[in-house]
Amino acid sequence: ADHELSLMLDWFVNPNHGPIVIAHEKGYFAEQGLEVAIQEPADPSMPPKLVAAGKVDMAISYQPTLTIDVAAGLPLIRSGTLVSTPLNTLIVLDESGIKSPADLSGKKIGISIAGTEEATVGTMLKYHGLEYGNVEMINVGWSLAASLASGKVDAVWGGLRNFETNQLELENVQATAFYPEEHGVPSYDELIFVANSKSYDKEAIKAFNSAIEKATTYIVNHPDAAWEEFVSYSPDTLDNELNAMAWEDSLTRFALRPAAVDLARYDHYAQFMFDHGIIKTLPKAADYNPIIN
Amino acid sequence: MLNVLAQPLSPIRSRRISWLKKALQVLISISVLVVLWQAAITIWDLPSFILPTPLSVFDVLTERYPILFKHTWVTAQEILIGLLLGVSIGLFFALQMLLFAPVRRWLLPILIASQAIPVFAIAPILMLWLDYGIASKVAMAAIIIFFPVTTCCYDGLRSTPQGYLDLAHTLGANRWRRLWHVQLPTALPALGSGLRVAVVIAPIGAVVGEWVGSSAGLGYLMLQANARMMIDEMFAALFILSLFSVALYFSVDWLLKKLIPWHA
Amino acid sequence: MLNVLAQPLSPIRSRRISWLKKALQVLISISVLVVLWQAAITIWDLPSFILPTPLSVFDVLTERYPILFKHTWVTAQEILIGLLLGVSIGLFFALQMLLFAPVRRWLLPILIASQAIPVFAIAPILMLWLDYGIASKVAMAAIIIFFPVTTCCYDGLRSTPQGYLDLAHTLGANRWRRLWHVQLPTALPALGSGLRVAVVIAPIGAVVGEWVGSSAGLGYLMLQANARMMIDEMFAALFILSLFSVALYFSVDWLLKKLIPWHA
Amino acid sequence: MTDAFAIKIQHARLAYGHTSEPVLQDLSLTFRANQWTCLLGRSGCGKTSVLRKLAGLLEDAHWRGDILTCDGQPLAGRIAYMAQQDLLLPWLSVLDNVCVGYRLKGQPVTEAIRQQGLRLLEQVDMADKAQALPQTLSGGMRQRAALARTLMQDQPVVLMDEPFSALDAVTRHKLQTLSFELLKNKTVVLVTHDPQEAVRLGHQLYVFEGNPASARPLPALSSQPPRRLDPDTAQLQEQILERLEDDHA
Amino acid sequence: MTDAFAIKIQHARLAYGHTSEPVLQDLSLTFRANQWTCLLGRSGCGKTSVLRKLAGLLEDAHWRGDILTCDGQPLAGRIAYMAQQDLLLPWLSVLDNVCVGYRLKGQPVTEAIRQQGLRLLEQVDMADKAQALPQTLSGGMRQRAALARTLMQDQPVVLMDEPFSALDAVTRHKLQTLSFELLKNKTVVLVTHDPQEAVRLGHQLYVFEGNPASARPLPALSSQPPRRLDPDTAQLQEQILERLEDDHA
Ligand SMILES: Nc1ncnc2c1ncn2[C@@H]1O[C@H](COP(=O)(O)OP(=O)(O)OP(=O)(O)O)[C@@H](O)[C@H]1O
Ligand SMILES: Nc1ncnc2c1ncn2[C@@H]1O[C@H](COP(=O)(O)OP(=O)(O)OP(=O)(O)O)[C@@H](O)[C@H]1O
Ligand SMILES: Cc1ncc(C[n+]2csc(CCO)c2C)c(N)n1
Ligand SMILES: [Mg+2]
Ligand SMILES: [Mg+2]
Repeated sequence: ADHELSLMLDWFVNPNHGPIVIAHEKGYFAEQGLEVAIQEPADPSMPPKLVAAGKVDMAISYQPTLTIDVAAGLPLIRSGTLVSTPLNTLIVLDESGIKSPADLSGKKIGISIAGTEEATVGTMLKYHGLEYGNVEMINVGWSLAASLASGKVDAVWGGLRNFETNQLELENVQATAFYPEEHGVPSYDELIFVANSKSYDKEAIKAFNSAIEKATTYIVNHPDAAWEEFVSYSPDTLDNELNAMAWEDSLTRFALRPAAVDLARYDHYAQFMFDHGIIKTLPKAADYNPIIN
Repeated sequence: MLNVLAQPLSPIRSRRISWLKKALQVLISISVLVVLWQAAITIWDLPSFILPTPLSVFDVLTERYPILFKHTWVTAQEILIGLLLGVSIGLFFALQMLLFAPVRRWLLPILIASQAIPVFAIAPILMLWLDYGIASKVAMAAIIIFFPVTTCCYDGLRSTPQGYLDLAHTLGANRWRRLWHVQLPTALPALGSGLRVAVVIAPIGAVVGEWVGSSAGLGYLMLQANARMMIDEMFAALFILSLFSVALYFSVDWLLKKLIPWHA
Repeated sequence: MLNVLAQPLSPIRSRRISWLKKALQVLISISVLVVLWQAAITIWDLPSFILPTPLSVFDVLTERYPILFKHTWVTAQEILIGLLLGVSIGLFFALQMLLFAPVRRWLLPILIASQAIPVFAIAPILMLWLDYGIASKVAMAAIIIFFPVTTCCYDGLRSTPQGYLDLAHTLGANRWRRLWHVQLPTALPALGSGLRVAVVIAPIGAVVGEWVGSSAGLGYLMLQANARMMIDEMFAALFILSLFSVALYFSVDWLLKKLIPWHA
Repeated sequence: MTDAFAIKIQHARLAYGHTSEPVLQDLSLTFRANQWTCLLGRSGCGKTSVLRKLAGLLEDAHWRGDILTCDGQPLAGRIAYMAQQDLLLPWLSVLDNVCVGYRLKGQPVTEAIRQQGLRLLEQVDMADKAQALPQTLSGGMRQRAALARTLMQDQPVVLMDEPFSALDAVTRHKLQTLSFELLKNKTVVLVTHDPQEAVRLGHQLYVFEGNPASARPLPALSSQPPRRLDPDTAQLQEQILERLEDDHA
Repeated sequence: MTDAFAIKIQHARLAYGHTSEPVLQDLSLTFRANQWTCLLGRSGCGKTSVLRKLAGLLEDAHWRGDILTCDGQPLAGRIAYMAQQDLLLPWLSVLDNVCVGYRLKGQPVTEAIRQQGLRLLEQVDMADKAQALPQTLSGGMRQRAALARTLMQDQPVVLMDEPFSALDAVTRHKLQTLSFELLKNKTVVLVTHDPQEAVRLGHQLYVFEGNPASARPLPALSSQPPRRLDPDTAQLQEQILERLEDDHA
């Protein structure tokens, strides 16, 4: 291989990582002269930091997180897109009688702190005439689905619409998901690839994006065969009902052009966060979305 | 004049000086730490998102102290109640094991097994049982604390010199009064060890509790700061936590010295 | 015949019986625990993502034992090396503090402060220095372990009866030989307390280390399982961890009894 | 004051450990009511062991043989025992150590009891050390404090193991007199190495002999203790020394 | 064998604590080379304190006054001290306790040393307990083990604090003779409450008197110790008792 690349995921391997796993399994990386080592994080806030510190070459992050990181001065760039729509969603428990975000007044919302809650949830509430102060935000760590299923909170923010919703369904919990982009929050890319702005390797990234694009195309064309190949990556942990359901829901979410970027969308979302005081400086999208092709 | 100066210092005065000396020592050791910290940053060229400079942390401490104080207050309550509970449970188990041989045989393996379960692992489940209020954090702190207290106290209670036990026997003490008047006093130094360990790790319990479920407190603040890449704020919270441990340790140390004057 | 039976048992035979009895006790206390566990599920109608049934955990243990075994092996190594390192560091600090008053004054506050820092906070720093291998996990375990050892051992070393110290003095011992021949033996019981606490929490250290970053081990398995809401698998891992602690505790206990025969 | 009473040990045997040689064999002793019985013997012959047995403290040793009391009741709870070590509790002042028996029995330490304790401390010449901690006392002072604690106990049977061994001759003489006064109506067992002390205080005397040891009584003197030095007592002292010498030979 | 030498204490004063009354005042003592000096006195008068001062163990107390040695060198490292408590280490066998001085000085415990230790244990009649742990010994046995440990040390100055107090008369006599033999060429300071022992062994005798106490020498006898009971020694014993009585009055 011409290049060795280490890639750290945002979470344990799940259908969101379909294109990466397929590119790995079907040898698309190898075709591009890449040898990619896939690592899973234990603490989801670590991957971008490790990239910034030069310990890994690439990581999966989220657009809002990247904006925060860049605003804080971390030497990061977006190198590609994995999922180009929002996935994050506000899930409510049907039995708590919530029909719309407007009913959330006085309720408890479980979050797994990502730093953007005040802007996103606050905007959704405002959209329905409520204030951020009307709800109680509770950090529930990584037990998003469990805290909702056990009724300790009335809603959760931070679960993904293609994953945690299915998890709840499998636990026989009746829940409804409200999508932020339908309630006043600007749209954004949920999952992106990031690299170190000082040391990134243009050629490697180009090759990486090509392999991902080819894998995504294959998945969209042959979802069932792709599923089999996805599962074969680690049958022990991947072959279960939850992943099967999540796979279906992820098919329409993968970015068909991983290298493509809409700078205006990044600037718009950054402005949105700046307006809500989430970031103190306003980075320009062009600065952390270098032209690689 | 010379004569007066040559006189030994009055106890009160020399006590004040020794306090000053202690305070100075703490101050110097903090300074050394700060210098080492800055040195680490300089030598290994650590970026600020991994380890912020002491100065930036100091800035946060001075500028954002109202917020820090609010969260500190929450965590302080959790720590103190957790300590009370954990130490009580620890003492209770130790006494149980001392007094009732069957309890020891059945309880001890369970207690030990329970300790090996990382609180982090059961923390999320604990939250689901106890709600996200103060109770779950207090429980976390108590769980972390009680085992060192139990072990040290039980070991201390077991090691009463035989002569004293004989004395209690011939003086007609029943097991309760023997415990209270003979075994507990001799166990105090060992119990002291347990307490010292307990107070130092109590803050971790509370913070870990906050990490898996909370809406306020230093742990919550740290998560929030971490998510927003305000690492200096996170370290400011860490600094306050450390202060807690140090302060608790020296308070307990001082208290124990008062309580065990017959012991070196 | 009657006569023979009435004779006291030979020491070897009675020892074997006491072993059997111990094993039976452990078995019974496990059974009681399992029954209570199932009862809790039945009574409060707990869903499986809050508390899995003992049976489902048992199923995981029997069905997935190859995987469990693989991860157990990784964690076992980390625990043992971490234990060695942590106990050594703990002893080292305790001796330093005993022998050199200045070290005590400067080091103690730092050690205490270090304990209050949740490992999660320094995890990134450790990862940067030590990489993803076993080193960072061993380091985490050692960090968690050393403090109880230091505290208990130091407290034990401080409490040598004055008479023995006087004896060492008049017999012309220098501080090293006084330490080795007088202070260490008297500190053994307290050191024992520290060790008992240490071995019980060592598995936590290793697991926490794995949470900081790893690709194998029981901690890794637990994180995975937790994130996938496979709580039964998580409990299976927890069960193995608990076994570790119990086994380590009783081994150390047995060893200490051999080493300290003059102590109750 | 409680009634005094007598104790008899008959053909007893004592061994520490299953396999080891017995320490005492065929030991018979009679402790009479209202009398002082003195036990003498070679160092290590088993005197302390006998006292510990009577005090109910010999749990791990192997004892065979009867201990009879005149009223047939067990001894437990009716014994005051002053051990060979002083066993002062380091966290209590001297006065509190003297009164500790009440605390341990769960009785409140009233002002009257404290006064009695103080009086006893005065009598053993330790009034000025009532508030001191035991660690600041000299060896003899510790022994006197332990003596005061024993005298406070007011039990019908009093066992004392070398209670005056660390005292100077004059203090020893004074405290012998004091103890004899205060323990007039008790069954007292005194272990001592001082033939003069034994002869002065003992209604009856036993010397332990042999290995394993057994006890042999000495002929009783016609005079009543406390005795003065006279030809009779001097001769008895000689006799004790002879017996000891014979045993050593 | 190391050279014997003399020590002088001149006009010393000792107080425990700043504010408290002194224990010793205007204390002058002379310890001659190759001789036994016996210290007697009321319990609590400060005898142990003097020995501890000589042994370098009085750190927290307030001592004023000179301690002169004939060669002008400090005493540290040239002293063997047998304390009032036996201080046997509970984790060592009796023999190891006897030889512990070598370990503590960092010298290997060779077979020759062990043999010497065993011989000493035999001489104190403890050969059969060489491998026993101290906890299984009687009070007198512990004292004999501590004596053996002190005799093993072979230092020019030997301080002994009531070394025979827990022994029966015959054993005591034997061990007095033994110690006197073995410590012939040393400067020995013996604290004792037994006037007979003092008269038997002491080249010179001091009685502590008064409060705060000071030491007053007794007239030396013309005979050389170890002495037998004769009219002279009997009279000296009487004199000691008189002095003690005067002090108590
Ligand atoms: N550590 C201490 N702190 C305070 N006072 C002390 C301390 N040690 C001894 N003393 C006091 O000093 C005095 C002399 O004590 P010392 O032990 O020297 O007496 P002694 O002559 O050896 O008596 P004894 O014959 O009873 O052993 C006593 O009054 C005692 O209370
Ligand atoms: N706990 C024990 N374990 C084993 N042997 C013991 C124990 N206690 C005492 N012995 C042995 O029993 C014997 C008698 O001891 P004891 O203390 O009764 O003697 P004693 O007559 O009081 O002697 P002394 O006059 O020296 O105090 C000794 O040989 C001793 O070694
Ligand atoms: C399957 C799956 N579930 C949850 C998360 C966690 N997560 C979802 S959004 C967000 C923060 C950014 O908005 C985080 C941490 C994930 N990555 N993958
Ligand atoms: Mg005895
Ligand atoms: Mg003394």
